[in-house]
Amino acid sequence: MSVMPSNNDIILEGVDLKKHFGGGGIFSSPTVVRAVDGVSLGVRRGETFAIVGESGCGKSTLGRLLLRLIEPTGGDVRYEGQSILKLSKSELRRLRRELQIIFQDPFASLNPRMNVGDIIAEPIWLHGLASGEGKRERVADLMRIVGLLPNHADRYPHEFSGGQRQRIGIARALAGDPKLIIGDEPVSALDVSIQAQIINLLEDLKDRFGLTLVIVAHDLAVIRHMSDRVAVMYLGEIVELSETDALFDDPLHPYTQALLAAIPVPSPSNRQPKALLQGDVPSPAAPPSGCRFHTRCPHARAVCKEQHPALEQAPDGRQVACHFWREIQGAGAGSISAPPPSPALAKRLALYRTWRERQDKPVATSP
Amino acid sequence: MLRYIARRILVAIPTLIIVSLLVFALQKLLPGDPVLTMAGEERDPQVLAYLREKYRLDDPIPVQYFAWIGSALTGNLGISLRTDIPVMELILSKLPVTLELAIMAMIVALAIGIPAGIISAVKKGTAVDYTANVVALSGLSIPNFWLGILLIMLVSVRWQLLPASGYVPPTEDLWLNIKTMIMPAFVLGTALAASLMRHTRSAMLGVMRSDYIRTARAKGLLSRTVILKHALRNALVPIVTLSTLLFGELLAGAVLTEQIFTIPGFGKLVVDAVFNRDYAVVQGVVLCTAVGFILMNLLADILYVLVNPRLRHAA
Amino acid sequence: MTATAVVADEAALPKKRSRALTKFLNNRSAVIGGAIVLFFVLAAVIGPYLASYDPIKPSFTSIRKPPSELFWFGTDELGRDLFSRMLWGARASIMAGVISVVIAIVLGVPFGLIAGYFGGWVDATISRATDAMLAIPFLIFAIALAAFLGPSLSNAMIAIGLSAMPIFVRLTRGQVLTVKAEDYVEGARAIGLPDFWILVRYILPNVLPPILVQGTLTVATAIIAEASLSFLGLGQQPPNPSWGSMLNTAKNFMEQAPWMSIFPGTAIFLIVLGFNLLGDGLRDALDPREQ
Amino acid sequence: MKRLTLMTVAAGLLMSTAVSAQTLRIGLNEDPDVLDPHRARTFVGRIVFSSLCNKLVDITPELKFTPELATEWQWSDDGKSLTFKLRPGVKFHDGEPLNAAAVKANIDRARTLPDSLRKSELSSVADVEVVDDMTVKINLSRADATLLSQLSDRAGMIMSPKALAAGDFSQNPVCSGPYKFVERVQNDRIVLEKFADYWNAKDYNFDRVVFQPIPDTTVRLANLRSGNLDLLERLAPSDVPAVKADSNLVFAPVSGIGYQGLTINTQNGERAKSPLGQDKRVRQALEYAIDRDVINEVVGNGIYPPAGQPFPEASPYNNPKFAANKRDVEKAKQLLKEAGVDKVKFELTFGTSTTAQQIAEIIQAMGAEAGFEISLRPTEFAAMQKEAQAGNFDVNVIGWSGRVDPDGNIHPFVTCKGALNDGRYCNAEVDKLLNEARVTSDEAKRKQLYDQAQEILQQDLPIIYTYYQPWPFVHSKKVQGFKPYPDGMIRLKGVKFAS
Amino acid sequence: MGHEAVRQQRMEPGSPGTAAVAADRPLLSVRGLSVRFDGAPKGVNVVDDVSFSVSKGKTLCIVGESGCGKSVTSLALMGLLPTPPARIVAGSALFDGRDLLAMPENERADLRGDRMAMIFQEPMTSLNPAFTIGDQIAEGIVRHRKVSKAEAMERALDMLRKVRIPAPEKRLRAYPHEMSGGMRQRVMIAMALANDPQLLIADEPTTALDVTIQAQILTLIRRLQEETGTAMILITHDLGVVAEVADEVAVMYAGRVVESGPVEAIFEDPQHPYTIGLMGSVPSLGRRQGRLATIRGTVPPPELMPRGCRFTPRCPFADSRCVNEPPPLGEIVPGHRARCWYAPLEKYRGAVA
Repeated sequence: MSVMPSNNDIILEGVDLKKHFGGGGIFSSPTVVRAVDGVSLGVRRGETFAIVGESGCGKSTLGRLLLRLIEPTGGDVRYEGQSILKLSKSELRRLRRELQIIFQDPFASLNPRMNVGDIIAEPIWLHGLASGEGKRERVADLMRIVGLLPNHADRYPHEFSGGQRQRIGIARALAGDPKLIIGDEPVSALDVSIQAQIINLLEDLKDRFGLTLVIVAHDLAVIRHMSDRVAVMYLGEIVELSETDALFDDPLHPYTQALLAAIPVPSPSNRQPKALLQGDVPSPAAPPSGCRFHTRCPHARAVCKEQHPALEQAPDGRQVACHFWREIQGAGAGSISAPPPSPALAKRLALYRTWRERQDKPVATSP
Repeated sequence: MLRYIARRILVAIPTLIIVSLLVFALQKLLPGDPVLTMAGEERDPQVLAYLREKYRLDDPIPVQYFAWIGSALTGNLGISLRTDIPVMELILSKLPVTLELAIMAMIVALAIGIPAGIISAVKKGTAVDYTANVVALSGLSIPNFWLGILLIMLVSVRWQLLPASGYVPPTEDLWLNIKTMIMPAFVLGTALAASLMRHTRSAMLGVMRSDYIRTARAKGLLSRTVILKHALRNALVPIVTLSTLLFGELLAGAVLTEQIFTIPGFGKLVVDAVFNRDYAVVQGVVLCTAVGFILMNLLADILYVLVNPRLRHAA
Repeated sequence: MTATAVVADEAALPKKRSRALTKFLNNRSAVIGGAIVLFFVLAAVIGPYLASYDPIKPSFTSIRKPPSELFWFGTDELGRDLFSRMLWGARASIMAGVISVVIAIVLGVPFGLIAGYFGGWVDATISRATDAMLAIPFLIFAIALAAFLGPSLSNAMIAIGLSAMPIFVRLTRGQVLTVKAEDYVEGARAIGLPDFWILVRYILPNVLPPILVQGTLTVATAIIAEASLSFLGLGQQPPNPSWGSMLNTAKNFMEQAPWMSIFPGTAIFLIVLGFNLLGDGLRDALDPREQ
Repeated sequence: MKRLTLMTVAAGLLMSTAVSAQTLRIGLNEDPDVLDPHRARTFVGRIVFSSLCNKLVDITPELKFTPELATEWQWSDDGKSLTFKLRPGVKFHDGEPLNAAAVKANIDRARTLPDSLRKSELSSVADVEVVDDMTVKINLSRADATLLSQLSDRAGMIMSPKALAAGDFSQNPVCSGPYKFVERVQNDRIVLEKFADYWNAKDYNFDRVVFQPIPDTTVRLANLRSGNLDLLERLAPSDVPAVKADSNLVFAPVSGIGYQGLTINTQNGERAKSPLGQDKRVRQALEYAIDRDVINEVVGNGIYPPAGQPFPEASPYNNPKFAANKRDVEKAKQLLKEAGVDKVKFELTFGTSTTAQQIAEIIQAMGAEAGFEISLRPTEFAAMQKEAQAGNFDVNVIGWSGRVDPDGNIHPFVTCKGALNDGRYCNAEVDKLLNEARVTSDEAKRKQLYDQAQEILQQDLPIIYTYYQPWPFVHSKKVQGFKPYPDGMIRLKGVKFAS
Repeated sequence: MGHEAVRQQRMEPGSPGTAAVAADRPLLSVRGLSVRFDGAPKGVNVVDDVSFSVSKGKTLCIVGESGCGKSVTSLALMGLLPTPPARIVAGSALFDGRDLLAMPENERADLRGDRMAMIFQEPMTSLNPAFTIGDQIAEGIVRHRKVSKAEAMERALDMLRKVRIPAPEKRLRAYPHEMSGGMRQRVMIAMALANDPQLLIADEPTTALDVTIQAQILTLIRRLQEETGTAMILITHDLGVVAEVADEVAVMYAGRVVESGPVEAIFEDPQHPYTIGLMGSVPSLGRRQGRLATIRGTVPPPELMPRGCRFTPRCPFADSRCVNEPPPLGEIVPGHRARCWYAPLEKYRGAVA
């Protein structure tokens, strides 16, 4: 993990962002889906910021709003203190160089009709960073950096495996020397073994190029592993925003607590009874009144049905949107105890790591 | 649902306006002078001048257009320049004929296309599949007019089984009516059967791959049940929609078929009118066909929603 | 950026043959269809050099002779060798089919791209106009256009092409809507690529396969349409042969000289069948749903 | 509309009860136009009128005039008035009696109705006088030898004045012919039924006559052979051998009074400024290049007799001297050489029919041997007419259905202001001769005038005649007593089914 | 919020699970199953010599990454593999004493949905959108039981109650699209259990679901299994799920079982390098402990599949023997097997480190 950002140097900021789909005129669907509904957050320079939530909570939409890949219904996005919503076409193009995105599905996110070299070269060409031999060099560099063989540049995406494709996507995102990369579920479509490779790669790249990462994901283990701060979303709203360790050790919001409780623990000897969240996520087209979580919340009271809780500051700089977070805190539910690996497993893992490093060495020294 | 229909109808309005412009432009595109064709062999100049005046052919084109569309909106499509019969009356008397032809052709097409499509999808990659494909494609590949004349030669002249052409209204003699319509319906239907067969096949193949078919098989259902209940029911959704669209195509395809079998329907009316420069009829008929086509589209959209439980509520 | 690898993950990567090609070659009907089309295209290209008779010069001493060693396919109503006319006619018919489809694609695809990509009022305008054109029966549209342009093969091609255009506008638009939603298009926008570039490099190549499939199928329709226009006197012009016009003449002699219609009729049937099989095969080969 | 539906239903009921009644089904080449003799223009329309509407006079197969509604007629000495005695006891289909007033009303209508197509035919008529109830006198502004023949056709058809007053005559025509109108379904059929009060009802044997337009000749013949039709007009010449060989069919052709030919653009606009348009020797060369016998044999199967002049062989005005030339390629080449050209290019425009196309292809091939480079341009009829008028053609293949009076076959085509003179050929001498022939009633004197005119035209060749238009009828064997007329009409008098 | 216990199966000390399993006759016993796809390179089976067994009331988890053959195996057992292109080339599967693979198709169809049932990964697409929930459940009952449609509907309603679907009477008449993914998966479970099957195969039943719903479904499955004593094969890639529900585990890699044994043994004493790598790849839920251990590269494509151990190209411990000689599935301790020449690793590879 990178150096913890010790400052409040905000690189990217969303201010009361809203995105509503549908409900336009007579020609479109009558129902309005409030995918993102009044979200404010600030990403600090150099940190890894995670946005987490279940499907339909609006986390991907939020990610796209932050890049202005879709136009918000309301609110503002500021990059380096400047609103990006008023940028001209050419200014926006410059911005695109600095803010990049990695997509979830490595099979869908690469143009199947372009070869890998062209895919990676495109941002270089677009932003006039290099041309001719220089461009080829740069593409080869990028490919090496993400762990691909430069002589595969003339291959097409379908010839690569999922993990390799995700590397291609990363190389392309890096090609314009970005400052910030948003990863929209960057590893969730990958197999566990590949997922680990990509996580490691992203972390290495972040350190090496001083990137800021915004990770949109639903896998809490991945988030805990990678991120510095986490925003938990439920039905288009942030319900809790906190430093990662604090959040996992002591979740404040009942939804965060339930989320953590539901994660299966990879340790058969620690099977425990679970506090299960009941029911389904309500439709974002018809969100519940008051606190949107009240329909599933074990602590809900009458007021939750009527009053919408604001995101308020908890003492240690955390934010939580719950009327009763103080009472619920430490109510027993929530924090997960991950048991340490068994001695046998720890021993073998250590052995594995050692051999694994030896395995990589000859390659790492090659140009 | 009502809202959905209203929306679809609203969308159809600009289409209709463009259609009316196109229809009007089409007739202006046609070379030749309608008055000359009307004035007969002798072409008396006095008569020519009178007719030009009478049918406002010397007015500026926008004036002609608005005059035409204005009266069309009141249901008056003018009178046939050739026979004096009001176009509306012609259309109303020809429409049932073409509709009958189209419906019978549709029955032929469905009767051939859907079973063939199912069989070939189920037996994908086998000789049965290829045979069904080739047979269905044959219908598409044989020019209509050739097949028509071939049938007349064989069935009517050689074997004297069916009347060669013409039309008898069902009110007059139902059996004879059916006899006269069998061949044209067959000719028209086979061309469509191919389309239907291929779409059925592809819809079935798509559906057969879906997870719920696997679920059905996992329940131990017999393959007959799986195919005819689970797969066909879902494959029918696109097929039903397609059928309504094909129905529009049928109306258009009737042009040649009616020409061959001398069936006094829409198609024959319009082709004769084109060649006789009977503008009022061309405009009226094409406009009606277009309206029919748009209505079919509308129907297709609505049916699609109706047969699809997923959309029934959403719309 | 320096050239040291942070992570190594090189993997041997077998060069894969294009999946589409493999699937195409494994598809029996596609191969048969392709072979038929190839055969006729060859006949059209080299056939005229093989023709032993002048295809347009009448011979009043050999009117409507049945097939024989001298005239393999017999002669027509003006004593012309049908085999020679068939070979020459292949050119006209195949050209009529292919060129009119090319016209339809060249005109239709850009409109579809624009409508699908930009949406809004541009889309509404193009879509409504397309609906309107589709609402007018294909043949009537073609007849009016062909009559306006004057009867000739090239005008028939233009008329057929224009009449078939809306199909491609609609198809392209639909495909664009699908492709536009793909991540890689969003990715392209995320890089800041201009719209035109995205349309040409991202959307177009990915919407093309179904268009090509529809194209081969429409070639078949266009060949029939040319025959139908010939039937109405608006296609290939005498004395030059096309299968459609030959068939049209032959229908007057179905009894006296059946061979006059059998050969062009069969040829049309076969090539249309060929194009249809080819199109189906391509569809299967290019369809991502097919395993 | 409602009325039509009701009628259809009623007719349907009638028809189903009258299956056993004798119905004659006639296949027509196209759908007739307006069923109003004054406004009608098509040839097939005239066929229908032959059974529906009686005329003042009729013609015999030999093209002589014969009484119909008028029992006798008398020219005044100065040739400026014509008096008809009407047949007594004639009734219109609506029961109204035929009288002089009705005749006057009809002729006046034909002359004054704005869209009457008969105006030019009756241009010489000054007024119509009712002499007594059964006598009518037509006064002319000038002598007119063609008038009687005009009155033997649509201009002489007498409609019920009451029906005319009703206003929708074309949809409900009421005349005094042997058959009265029942219904019409456009593009499908026109149904007539026997008029019981017809003055000569006994000679008409069918209860019903149904005219069915079937444009495709193959299909039309197929219908006859399969028994759906009893009689058809205009058999495709290619089917002649098959029909002759069919023992169930009777081939009944007749050489018509019309012709087919090539109109050459001599003075109509820019396109006339070509060797072909400007030099008569080139036109003569073209004429020599054409072998009419080949056209007759190859296309016509022997029913396209070669034509060299506008008057059919049966006509008293036909002059054997102007018979068609035999083909002579050498002479054609010689003529071209004299004209100082060796390759003549032109475009041949023709209607989109198989026959016209075959002829055009033959002419193209034959012309090529003499040095003509002919390109072919099939044009749909409606477009061809307009182009022809506008002078946008080199050579047109044209046909003329023919008129009983010789004037109708020549005057409109070659006089300077002739309505059908598409090539704008203009020769004062020809105009003078033909105008004079119009007013000359003496046959010998008239023939002389036509011969003189032909003498010039044979040299100038604004029109190259190719063949006489035959009227090839075919009927089933059970039809008896059918007699084809050179005017191509179907007269049902005495026609019946074999018992 | 209800507190439901995921069953805690603790092995009695001294009696490893295998011993217990060996005591009963297993309900299903698969031996040497090999499946081949038409067109694959010679000798490369998509499922190769796979053996395992499962007993009444027990849960076997087959774990592995995509393409390891776990789904093909389950489909082969259900008789749902499309042939062509897939062909079973070897092996037997004794189900209650009879070999499934040797049975005629109509008998297998009789078993399917009756004595053995299956749940699939995608609840969104696994239900037929055209029929109501009730229809779809009742249909399977009518197929295998001599009952009327009404009785079957009654049973369907019971099943909906059993899987704890709220307002079951209403849901009976609902269409699948009217329900959420979690509800649909409950319907799938109701459908599968409607005829009281002896064996339930669940192919990634919770992968497509959100984590809170996943927990609900897993709990439900376990509870129903306890009630009915059904044997279950659960196919998953999620080690967390395995740890929570499995009795026995089979780890598959590239078509072969590389390690099998009781769940504790697999998690606490993994033997095969692949299993170890896999565990090292999963981020811990506890405080961060440095970089993840990774398995390098990817599964080789069939044409590059090594002759010997299929994990060779990615294995840090591999040598030339591994490339050429396929290792057997050797028993390390009773009931715990690993397909590796060098297991236990510290014995053969510990020194080098």
